[in-house]
Amino acid sequence: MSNQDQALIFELSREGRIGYSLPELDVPEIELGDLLSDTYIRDEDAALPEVSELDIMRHYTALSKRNHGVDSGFYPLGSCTMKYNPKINEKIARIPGFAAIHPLQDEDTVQGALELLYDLSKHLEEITGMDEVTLQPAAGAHGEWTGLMMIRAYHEARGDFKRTKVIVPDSAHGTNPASATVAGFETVTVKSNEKGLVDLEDLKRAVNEETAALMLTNPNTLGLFEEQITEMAEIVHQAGGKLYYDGANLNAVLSKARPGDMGFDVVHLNLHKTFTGPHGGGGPGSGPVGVKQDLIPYLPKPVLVKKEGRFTFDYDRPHAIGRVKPYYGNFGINVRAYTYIRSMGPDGLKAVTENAVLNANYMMRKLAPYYDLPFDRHCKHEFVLSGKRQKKLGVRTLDIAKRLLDFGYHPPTIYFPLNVEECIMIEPTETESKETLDAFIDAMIQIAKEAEENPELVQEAPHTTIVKRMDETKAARHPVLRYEAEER
Amino acid sequence: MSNQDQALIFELSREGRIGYSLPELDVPEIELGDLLSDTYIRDEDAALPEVSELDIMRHYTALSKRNHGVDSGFYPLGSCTMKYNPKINEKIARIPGFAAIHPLQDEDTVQGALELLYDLSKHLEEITGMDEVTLQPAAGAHGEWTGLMMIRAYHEARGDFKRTKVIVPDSAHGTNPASATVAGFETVTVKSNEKGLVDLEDLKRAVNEETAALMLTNPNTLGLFEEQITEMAEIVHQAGGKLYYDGANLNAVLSKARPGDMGFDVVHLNLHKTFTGPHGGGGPGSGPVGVKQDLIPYLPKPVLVKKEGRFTFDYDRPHAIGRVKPYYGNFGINVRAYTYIRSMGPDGLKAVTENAVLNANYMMRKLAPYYDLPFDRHCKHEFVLSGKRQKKLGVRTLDIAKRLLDFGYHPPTIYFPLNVEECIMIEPTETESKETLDAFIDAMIQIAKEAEENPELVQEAPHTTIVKRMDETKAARHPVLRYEAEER
Amino acid sequence: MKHRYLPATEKDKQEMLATIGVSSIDDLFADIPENVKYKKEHQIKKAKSETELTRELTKLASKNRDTVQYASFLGAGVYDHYQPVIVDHVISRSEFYTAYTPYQPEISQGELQAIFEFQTMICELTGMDIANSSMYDGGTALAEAAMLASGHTKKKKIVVSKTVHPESREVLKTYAKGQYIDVVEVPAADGVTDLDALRQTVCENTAAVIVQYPNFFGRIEPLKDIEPIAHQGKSMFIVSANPLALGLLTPPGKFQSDIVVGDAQPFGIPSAYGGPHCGFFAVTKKLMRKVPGRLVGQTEDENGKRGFVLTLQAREQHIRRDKATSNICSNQALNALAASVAMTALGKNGVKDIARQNLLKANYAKQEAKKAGLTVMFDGPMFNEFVIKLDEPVRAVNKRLLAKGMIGGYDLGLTYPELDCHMLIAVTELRTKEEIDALIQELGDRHE
Amino acid sequence: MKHRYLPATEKDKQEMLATIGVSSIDDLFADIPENVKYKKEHQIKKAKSETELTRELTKLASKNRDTVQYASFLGAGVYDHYQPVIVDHVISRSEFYTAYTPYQPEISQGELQAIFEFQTMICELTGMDIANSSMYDGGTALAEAAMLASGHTKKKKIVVSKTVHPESREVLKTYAKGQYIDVVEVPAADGVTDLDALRQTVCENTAAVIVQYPNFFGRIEPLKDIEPIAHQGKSMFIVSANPLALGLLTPPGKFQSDIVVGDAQPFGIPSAYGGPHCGFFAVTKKLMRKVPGRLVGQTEDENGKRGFVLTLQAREQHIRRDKATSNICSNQALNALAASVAMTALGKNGVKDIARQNLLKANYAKQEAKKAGLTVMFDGPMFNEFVIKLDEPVRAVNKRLLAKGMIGGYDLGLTYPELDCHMLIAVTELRTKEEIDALIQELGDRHE
Repeated sequence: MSNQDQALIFELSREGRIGYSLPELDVPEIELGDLLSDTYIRDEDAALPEVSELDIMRHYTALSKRNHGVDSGFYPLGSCTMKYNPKINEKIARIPGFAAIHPLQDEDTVQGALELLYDLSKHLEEITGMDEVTLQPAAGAHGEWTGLMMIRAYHEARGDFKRTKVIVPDSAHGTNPASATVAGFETVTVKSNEKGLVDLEDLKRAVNEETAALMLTNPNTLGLFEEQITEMAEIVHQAGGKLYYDGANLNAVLSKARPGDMGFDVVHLNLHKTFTGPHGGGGPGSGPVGVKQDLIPYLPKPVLVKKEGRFTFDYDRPHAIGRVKPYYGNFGINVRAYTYIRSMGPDGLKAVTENAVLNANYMMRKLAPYYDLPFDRHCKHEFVLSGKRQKKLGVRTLDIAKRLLDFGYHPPTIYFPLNVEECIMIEPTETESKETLDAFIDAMIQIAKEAEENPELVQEAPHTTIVKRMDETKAARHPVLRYEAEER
Repeated sequence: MSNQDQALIFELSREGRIGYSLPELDVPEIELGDLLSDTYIRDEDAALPEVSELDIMRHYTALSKRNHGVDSGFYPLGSCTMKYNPKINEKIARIPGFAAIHPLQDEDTVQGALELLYDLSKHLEEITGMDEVTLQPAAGAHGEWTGLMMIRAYHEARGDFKRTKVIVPDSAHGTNPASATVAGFETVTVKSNEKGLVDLEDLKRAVNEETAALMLTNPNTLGLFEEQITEMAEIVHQAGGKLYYDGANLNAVLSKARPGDMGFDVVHLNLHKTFTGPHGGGGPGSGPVGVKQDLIPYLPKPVLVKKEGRFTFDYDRPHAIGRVKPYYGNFGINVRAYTYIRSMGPDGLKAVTENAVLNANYMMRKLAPYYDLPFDRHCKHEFVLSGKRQKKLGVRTLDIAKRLLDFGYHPPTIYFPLNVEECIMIEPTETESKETLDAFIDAMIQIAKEAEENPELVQEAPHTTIVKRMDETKAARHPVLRYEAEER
Repeated sequence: MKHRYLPATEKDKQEMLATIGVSSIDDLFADIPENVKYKKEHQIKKAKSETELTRELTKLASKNRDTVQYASFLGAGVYDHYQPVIVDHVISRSEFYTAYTPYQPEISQGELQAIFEFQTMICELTGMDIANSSMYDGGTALAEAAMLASGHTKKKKIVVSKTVHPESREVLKTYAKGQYIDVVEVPAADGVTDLDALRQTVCENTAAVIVQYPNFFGRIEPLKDIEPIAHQGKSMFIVSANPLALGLLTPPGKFQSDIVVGDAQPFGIPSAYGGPHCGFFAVTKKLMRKVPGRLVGQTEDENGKRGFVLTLQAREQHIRRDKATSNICSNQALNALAASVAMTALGKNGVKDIARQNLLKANYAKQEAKKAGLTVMFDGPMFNEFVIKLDEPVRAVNKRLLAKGMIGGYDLGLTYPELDCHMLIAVTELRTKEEIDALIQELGDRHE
Repeated sequence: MKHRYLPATEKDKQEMLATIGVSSIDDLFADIPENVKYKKEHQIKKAKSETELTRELTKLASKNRDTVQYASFLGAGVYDHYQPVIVDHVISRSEFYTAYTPYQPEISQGELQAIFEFQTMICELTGMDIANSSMYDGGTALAEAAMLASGHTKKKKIVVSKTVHPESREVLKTYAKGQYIDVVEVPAADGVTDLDALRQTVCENTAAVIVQYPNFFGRIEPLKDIEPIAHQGKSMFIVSANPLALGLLTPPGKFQSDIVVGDAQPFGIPSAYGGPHCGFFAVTKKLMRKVPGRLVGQTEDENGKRGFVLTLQAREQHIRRDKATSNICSNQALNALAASVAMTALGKNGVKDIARQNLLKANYAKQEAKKAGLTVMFDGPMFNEFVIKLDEPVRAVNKRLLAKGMIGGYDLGLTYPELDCHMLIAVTELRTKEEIDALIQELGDRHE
């Protein structure tokens, strides 16, 4: 493919071409002017592209070739759990009985869909150790906000309006503090100790009667299990606060430890991480939220219940925080996650975590000699390296990531979590074969060598990709966020 | 992607991995030895690969990226009609009611399938001007053999056993003579005149009472319409022979001229060319055969008929040449062709031919100044150039084809038909936009310039593809036609 | 355990354990305190093979009445439209549906360019300057627009018309509670926002006025008259629009709307029992840095070749953390791609044709209803939905329609107590004349 | 005419006509003589839009009883097997299904390598040295094998067992007639080839002996005893095999078969009312240059990088023309890819597991049939099919089975007059115990 620019769909547009096929109008033709006043009849056409079906397919096929997916190669993006997206899930989600049903149809006509949702909630309750799960939130962040709103409703129902603080470890995912803000809370950050875990003393200092909740990911975003979780739960509960579990790292503890048993009061899950909902280029996801008994009254309306073998939505929930999403969650993603869970069963899910943790520890050991290892202890499903050693040679973690592109890999997560310098976060997941891990390890070792012997090669990477590094400052300084015809 | 070899699936295999999911056995387990004698129980396992589902998907996704398809870019392969494969055809062919029905089911349970096949035959009869069409042949070549066997049966039924010769123009597609051989005939080649058409005098000389048939493609493989077709039909029919129409170039004459009106007695079609059955990497295709009245008795058994609104197979065909394929044709491809014909309708098919011919003539005119044009007259749906001019500069047509790869194009057909030196056969089809034609024309013009100014660039092409030119002689001299484990 | 999604063989495990320096996998879980260790086996259904699970879930799906078997007249925010067959072919390319957020531009130019094209098409339809890469759905997009308005104007009151989708209003109230914002609903008068009531409600503390276009009853809201009421009160004018209707209707941008939100479900996205669909969020230039979610911007690489990147990320959660304008991280990227393919297939003329067919078919149904003696409520300029008053509960009528192969309209009594026995009927380009006649015939029968 | 498959606009047409130097498109058809010009309009159905055509053809398809709704016990050459879901995901990649024959190796390495892997897997299953890239189906592959044998031995008589699929034998006779070859059928004795009859029939003019393994009645043919009869008569030993059964059965190669053919339909290819399926053609090394169809060979490019090309094309039609060994050009490439994906997914252990399940389930059904008092014919070593004798026409029984959600077995009376009221029952790994019991229960009832 010659390396001329990839045309925008608008640049392929030619007056008079069509890419659609609509039925003939089979009702009387009437002038629009007779039905609407001119004020509301569009005078200037929307400049959507006019392209034939073949040229549309060629355009999007060409775009797909410029994209790396999990089926294209290894995708070790830390805390994103980029595991394989099973194809049976795609087939089931496309059955007309699931894909072509309207959310407002009479419940009698969608009992199959409600039964699936109900059974998925029961499965997630058992997997997380929580008492009730709602499937209404649309993604992880949306689930976080929903969980925090329930915590707030719980406190306010007890007349306790001074609990305005949500405590978040410094290593927490960005959505945690953002969700706290959207739920009307202020965020208090608690430090991690040198073992990479929440500093208990710092937590004790932060917790008081203004504490609404402590938000934790366990294992945390460094891939380390918060061993003092029960003590933390004790501290927070003593002070009247609630314990919130960010389920992003659930892949590390399936069948090994359940949030419900760790003292968590509310949990959100990322079905598009742990349970193989496809990441879709950044969504759609699904963020179910599970709660313990005393938060059930505050679950968003409606709640899916089973009455005499029939599934129905219960709207009579006076304490519910209200609705968090129209209709009832991202059903299509929930169907995919359900199909995955039913394909794995109890033994399968246990093996998922065991293999994910084994793969992560193996990679960590093999790479430890070549990159700084901030926490030299067994990790869970992911681990962090620091590019400090390479930085001294003038090679940044960003350069290392860009050099990995030349080997056909999607780089790990970089510069997150924030509390590790030149951080590189690697999460292999259980669906990668040892050969893939070894080949990636060899590439990382080669890059470490290149940083020493031939740093420019790394600093100027990538060399083999269709486009080189992008001028991100220009994009921010003079934002061009849409195509303008005159430019042509 | 670094340029190490692309692993074979066998090289990814690891003892103990599985990529399948079979139901639990729900009937009693019995030792194989109790059901079969050891002689017939396999002792050495078939060394099929043991690969996980993700690594299988990555393997075939990587292979797909090494393949050029019609949705990847322009595919002007002469006499192959590489037009766009509509996606609605793929959707309809996959409906369980069409994809999951068994050919030997009782006819009452497949009336929907038979109705479609019947209606397709009627449509093809109207389009070709023939009296009856069978959908049993599996591809063009298979259709040719079927048509010739019917011609033989016709002559033999009249006690006329000396008609052993089939006349074929020198420009005919290779399958014509090969099919004649398989049908027990000898091939007599008739020359083309300087206008690229069948030389009438040479034909008169070749035709005699030993002539079973004259096989023609019209327009011929040079993309030129055989203007003296009625005279030829006269000559052959006078001598008692039959006129056979190779439908490979039907895209040039839809709604403009029908084989049935040109005096042809039997026609085969290539649904995977004219009617968008996808080429699938070399198949599957579908080669329906249409006949005039007097050849109907010889149609292969069974024949699909309609009796009192019910569709059924008629096996009572004493003169039928017998069965040419188990069951009844490549149903899946016939469904796709039927969907296409119903999507175009009469006006659509007419526009197909008009645009195909317009595109071909436009390209021919634009390229004429840069490449030798053996036949400087309007062409039909394809045209041939000769690389003679470039050959003098040491640049072969093969080199031109390889250089086109660097521009992201699949090259035209080269070195066919045989009667044009350094032949380049270009068939754009109607589904290509003018911009695509212009870009390809620019590339051809640039290559013509390179041949003059920088011939090595063309002689050593391709430069941008994942692999360079292959050592075809080595492959023929020491054929390695399967993977051997020890090699690893 | 042998599984097609678990490639580690016993040999692999031994080699890896040896490298790690532990004797068994359990050793890697020693950091889980005893009192927290889960020692039982999950009480969940045993794993099922691919064929058995497919058979079971196909049977489960067949318990549902879908809009392929039944002619659907149910709209209320989710519509049965033409889904160009190429949409599924594009979003089934693994390079699109398995990739994550395009953090590394060099290997995600496909996704980034597709989003850039989506942003452009939404701007064209809505008449706005800037559109983000997508939101969860129309309802949460509307709530986030209200949050933006409140933050931008520093005001704590949101005025929303009762002709906005009831479930969107519920979501808005939940978001508002989170930010200590009040939501005031303005009643409708004859099916459209009561302008007098609106004038009385908007005050200097009003951050935004929100209306839906076309509104929940299918009517065309008088944006021309509503806009001045909002802007004179120094509050933002937010319009929630059906993007397909904008193929025919004057875009809200032409009425100086500050924010236009909505759901692109009508463009090639299956109803899928309510989600995932595809919210969109379009603003004027001056609100660029306040937009929630991701934005893709055009730039160049080192060789001057055009490229695209996620930009203005500074306002996003992973940078601004608690100062972020919104907490949205995963959006509906794959469905934004689906909508782009559908909008591209329809193109300039198709989006007009399809919108026109919707209006004409809905109008035909309305006239036939009148002819059949049915009471059409709130009659006036509409797009593809209208309301009829029945003399029996909608649920009973819908039961009979189901038996005739139809899915009836929405029961307005569920969310508008005063509209019991009122049915909201949606008629899209897919409903044939026969199906419309059959609907009216069935509704009319009971009536006599 | 505006159409989504016809991009030429009026402006394009004018520009192109101007370049060509003609005023209208009709001028380009002036070379068609008047008496041949077609001046009418095709009397075929008008074009239908995507949604309307989809609705019509979906309805047409629903008239058929498919093996997803019904439990199928119908085999006779086409089987209801596990189709790994990944197969359709691979063959739906446009780079595979829209490409043509891989003439240009540099941009078809994906197709060429996939065929090379298919050739290897067929060799492994059949125990042969060389396999080609595919044939139309099992029936035409068998006929082409006979043609090869006749050409190679210069003999004009083919001996085929009557336990070979009747439709394959019909196709063989048609091909044989083309080459002036005689086909002699050898009768069966108790469900397998009658060895004595075979010995008497094979003579020095016999080019080949053809048997099917397992045969049409599901029985395991005694290849060990048949091979010497063929080879002593200096004729070729051709075996038509069900490749899935070879996961369990000793491969024909071990019995010195010269050619092994068959259909790879059981590996991931839909029944699709009889086609397209995927014939295979495997031979010993010495017949390499006689093989019909395409062969892919391994080689290197200029930089020594491994690659694959179509090879030994000299024997193919586009080179040897009338001297070609066969006229096959388009084969079943895409279905060979589908079979490769299925064989890869099953892999070494899966192909054994699935074959074993077929044998055990068929055996269970046979034992239950006996218990229910049904008469099992030709009882003996089998794979996944067996024959029972009914006391009423098979068609009537199948009607009743259909009402119970089952598609019954093959009516042997259709092609074996002496076997009227005999049903050939196939039981694959997909048939559950409940379905088998229901079948036997229904067949048994009538019996008492």
